[in-house]
Amino acid sequence: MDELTIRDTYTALGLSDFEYDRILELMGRAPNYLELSLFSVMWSEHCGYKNSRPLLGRFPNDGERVLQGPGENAGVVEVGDGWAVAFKMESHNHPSAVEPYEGAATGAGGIIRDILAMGARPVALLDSLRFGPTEGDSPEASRNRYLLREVVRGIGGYGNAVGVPTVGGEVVFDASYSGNPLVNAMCVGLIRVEDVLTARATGEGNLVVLIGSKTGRDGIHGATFASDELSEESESKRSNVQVGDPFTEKMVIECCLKLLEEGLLVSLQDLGAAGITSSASEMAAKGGVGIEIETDKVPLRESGMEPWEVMISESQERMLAIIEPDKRDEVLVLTERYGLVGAVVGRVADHGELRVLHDGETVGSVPAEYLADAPTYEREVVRPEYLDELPEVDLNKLPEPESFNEALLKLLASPNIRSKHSVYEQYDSEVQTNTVVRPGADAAVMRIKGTRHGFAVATDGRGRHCYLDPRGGGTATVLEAYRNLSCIGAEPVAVTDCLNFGNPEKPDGYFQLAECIEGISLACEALGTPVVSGNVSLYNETERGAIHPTPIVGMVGVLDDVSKHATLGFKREGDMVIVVGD
Amino acid sequence: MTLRVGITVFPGSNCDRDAMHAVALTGAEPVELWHADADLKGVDAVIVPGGFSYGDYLRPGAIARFANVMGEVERFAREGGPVLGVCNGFQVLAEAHLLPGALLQNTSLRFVSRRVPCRVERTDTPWTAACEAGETLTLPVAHNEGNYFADERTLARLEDEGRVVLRYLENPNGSANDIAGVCSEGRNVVGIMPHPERVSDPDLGSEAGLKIISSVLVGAGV
Amino acid sequence: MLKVRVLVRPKPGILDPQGEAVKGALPALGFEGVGTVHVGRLIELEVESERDVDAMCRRLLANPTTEEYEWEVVG
Amino acid sequence: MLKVRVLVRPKPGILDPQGEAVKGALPALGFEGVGTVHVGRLIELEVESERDVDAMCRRLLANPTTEEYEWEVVG
Ligand SMILES: Nc1ncnc2c1ncn2[C@@H]1O[C@H](COP(=O)(O)OP(=O)(O)O)[C@@H](O)[C@H]1O
Repeated sequence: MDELTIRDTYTALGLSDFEYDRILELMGRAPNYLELSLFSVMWSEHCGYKNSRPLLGRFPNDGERVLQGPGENAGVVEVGDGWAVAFKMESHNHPSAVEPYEGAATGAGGIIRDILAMGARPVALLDSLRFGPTEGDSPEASRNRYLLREVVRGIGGYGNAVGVPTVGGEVVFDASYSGNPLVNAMCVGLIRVEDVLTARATGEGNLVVLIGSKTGRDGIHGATFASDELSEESESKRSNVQVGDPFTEKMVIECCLKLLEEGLLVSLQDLGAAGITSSASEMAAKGGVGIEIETDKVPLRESGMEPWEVMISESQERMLAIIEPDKRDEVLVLTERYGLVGAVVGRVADHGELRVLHDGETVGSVPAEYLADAPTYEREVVRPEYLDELPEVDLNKLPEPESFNEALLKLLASPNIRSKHSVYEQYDSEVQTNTVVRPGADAAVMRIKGTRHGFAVATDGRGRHCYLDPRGGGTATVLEAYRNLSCIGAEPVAVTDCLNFGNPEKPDGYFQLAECIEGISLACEALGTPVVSGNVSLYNETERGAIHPTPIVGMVGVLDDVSKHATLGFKREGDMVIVVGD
Repeated sequence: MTLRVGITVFPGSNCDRDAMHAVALTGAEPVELWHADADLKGVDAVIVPGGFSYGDYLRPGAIARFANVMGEVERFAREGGPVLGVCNGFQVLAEAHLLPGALLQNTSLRFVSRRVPCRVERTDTPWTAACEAGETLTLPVAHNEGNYFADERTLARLEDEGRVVLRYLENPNGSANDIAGVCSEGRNVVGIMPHPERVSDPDLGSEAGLKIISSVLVGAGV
Repeated sequence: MLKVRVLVRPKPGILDPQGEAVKGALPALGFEGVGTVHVGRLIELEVESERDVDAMCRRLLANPTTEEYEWEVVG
Repeated sequence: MLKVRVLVRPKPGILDPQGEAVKGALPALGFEGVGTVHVGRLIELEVESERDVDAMCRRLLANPTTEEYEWEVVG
């Protein structure tokens, strides 16, 4: 390749000149196309957290109950009686903007697999949603209605079928999300304290087994796509969107839990963005070992796939397991029993590289730690001008409504306040029979069968507040979640978050990100609720500008006696009504 | 003697564990019946639980009815054994022609998950014997295809023969005659859309469904 | 291998809420003058002989209580 | 009125879990030797002219992201 074509190639893959030079320096040679593809997906914002990693270090992560903080597939906190919950939130904003049903469905599927990768049984889903205004006849409103309808159908279509109850969430409408909806899904899983897994490959000679679906050309370069701004052009990248299959996911869950119960796995990792590449390189980097993948051993759905396509395919409903060689037959019998693909596709090696082989020949090899260590960008935090230009509002100068009753009814009917039952009635909130408090309350309450213990969970976000006052809004988001849990009678213990922001390369976006993180951190420190997992979704911008900075907080609380919880609603005539606080 | 209640497990069943939990609460012994095994393990009754067997692909229940275990369930049913289909289980039994009619998509075209008051119309089935005739049970529904359909003649016959076992007081899905559950001619096979196993545990605030799950113990004289 | 196309549709007289929904949605998109609309299923499969196709339709692909079907070899 | 038949099917290469499930079920029914199976949608509608049919397919009847369609006038 001459220099110009090389530049075109890496640019098309989403790598900058600086990043390409860094690759040359690290490798000490020019990478081939496959190797370049590996870098491009692993160094995307989505996988590499290039813009946010330095800022995320600010979050407090430690606490008495924390068994696993950030850095694994999900955070884990202890509940009591030897039980723990694993939880995490993740965004699927871009895929949902383009193909709302499948985007939302695969979002739910992806976060469920993150929880499964910890060894936990997924027991609850929540969905935090943002859309543009849906009222009126404009094409925009009708598009927003379509997005709302299909996203909700997608979450339900996946969650209901896979048998994980959707027990809470939010729906908020604001013009800043028009054309860029937010779809954040959170999953909570239940696990015995001693069974918590890490995604760490160990043991030279151990086998790498792919479990789940066949691999197709789904979402090739999806991770790069997720880190792009939405534009006309992204419409043409539509073939990137994956289709979910909750039926197979259900079998993947049952199969993996059975494999763990039988003690057949060394390690487990889900295949999310960047497919085998990210799972294998992360497992290798964490374990300080190498992994060899034989792409011709990967069962394919489509013929003629190139090794690089196999490596970065984002086909859903797949997990990667590390097993000891003598467990091979037992593992494959079980995958077969659950009707799944089970294929030995590689092995753990001592060379520290992610090495790709095809028909016995090495077609690419990169030290796993390089892939796992994307360059990060720290920028100057500059206070944006818009904050000084915000109009001052004096609440005392607002006119009093003529009729308070009418004003109240109007408020209650407004999209952001009115009941969301039309949404959550499309979700099975009770399957698994652990749901003690269903949607419609401040938080969901779940029991842990066989114990008196339970946990409560809620999600909250305050985009407009964060726009007007990023730090204060970040703090208030945590406080709101904390109040929701307190009201229901739970002791809040830890937080997961999903940071939905605009372009961090623009000063406004970076400032908002940094300040919201500061605000969240201050609140979490004060309340003793560490951040144990999270996800970042940047570049949420359309031609019309950025969304409101919208960090979503998912908070988990514990109840020592789950029967002692409060529910909404006045219970008896004559009871007293008391206001607590300021 | 402990009554043994078999619960079928198809790929995609997702209320199987819930049904087992509820059965255990009645004092009976739950027994897992794996779809691929043509073996009922000598159980005294069978529950075909809810979920999305085979992903509900093609039509809910259409593929599950051909699972190996279903041949045995059909034989057991023909011999008069008590069989209860819940939600997807009802769909499976209808597809297998163990129950008349079919379950079409909800008229709202949406999945519906809510609590619905239902009237127990008949107590002369093994799955309603512990209920009182005419009593109202508030039961959860959670389905996309629960809209009961049968042709006019079949409907008239079901009503005449007292085979509508459970009726919605607030129809959530467009079902003909507000039908929430029916039974076979022999009355031993019952299919219902609501989920009794979800309201069978005092820890979850209601035991309305335990009456249905435990009815089979009454019939067996346990 | 033969390519077979199976069309499955709701029996006449059976409620077809999907068809109704499509019919209801068309005017809003500016498509007027649409009569009845029915939504069914299309199944395309490769078989070695056409011998079994009718039995597959009767037993699996269509529900005789609510649906009717037709099939043809298309390639 | 013209009768139009629209066939909508998953795009080649797109995961078709329904087709896979049906394919997997057929041997258990004693039908061996079945190749690929794909499940899609059949839409039959009456229109005044064929002018708008293609636009209807693109905008409502098929999802261009995941599906392809064809249509013909059948009566
Ligand atoms: N997208 C959703 N999915 C599931 N439940 C939801 C969703 N949106 C709202 N809910 C539920 O509706 C109830 C009210 O939500 P919300 O109005 O956001 O509550 P609050 O303002 O009290 O925090 C909560 O129980 C919440 O979990």
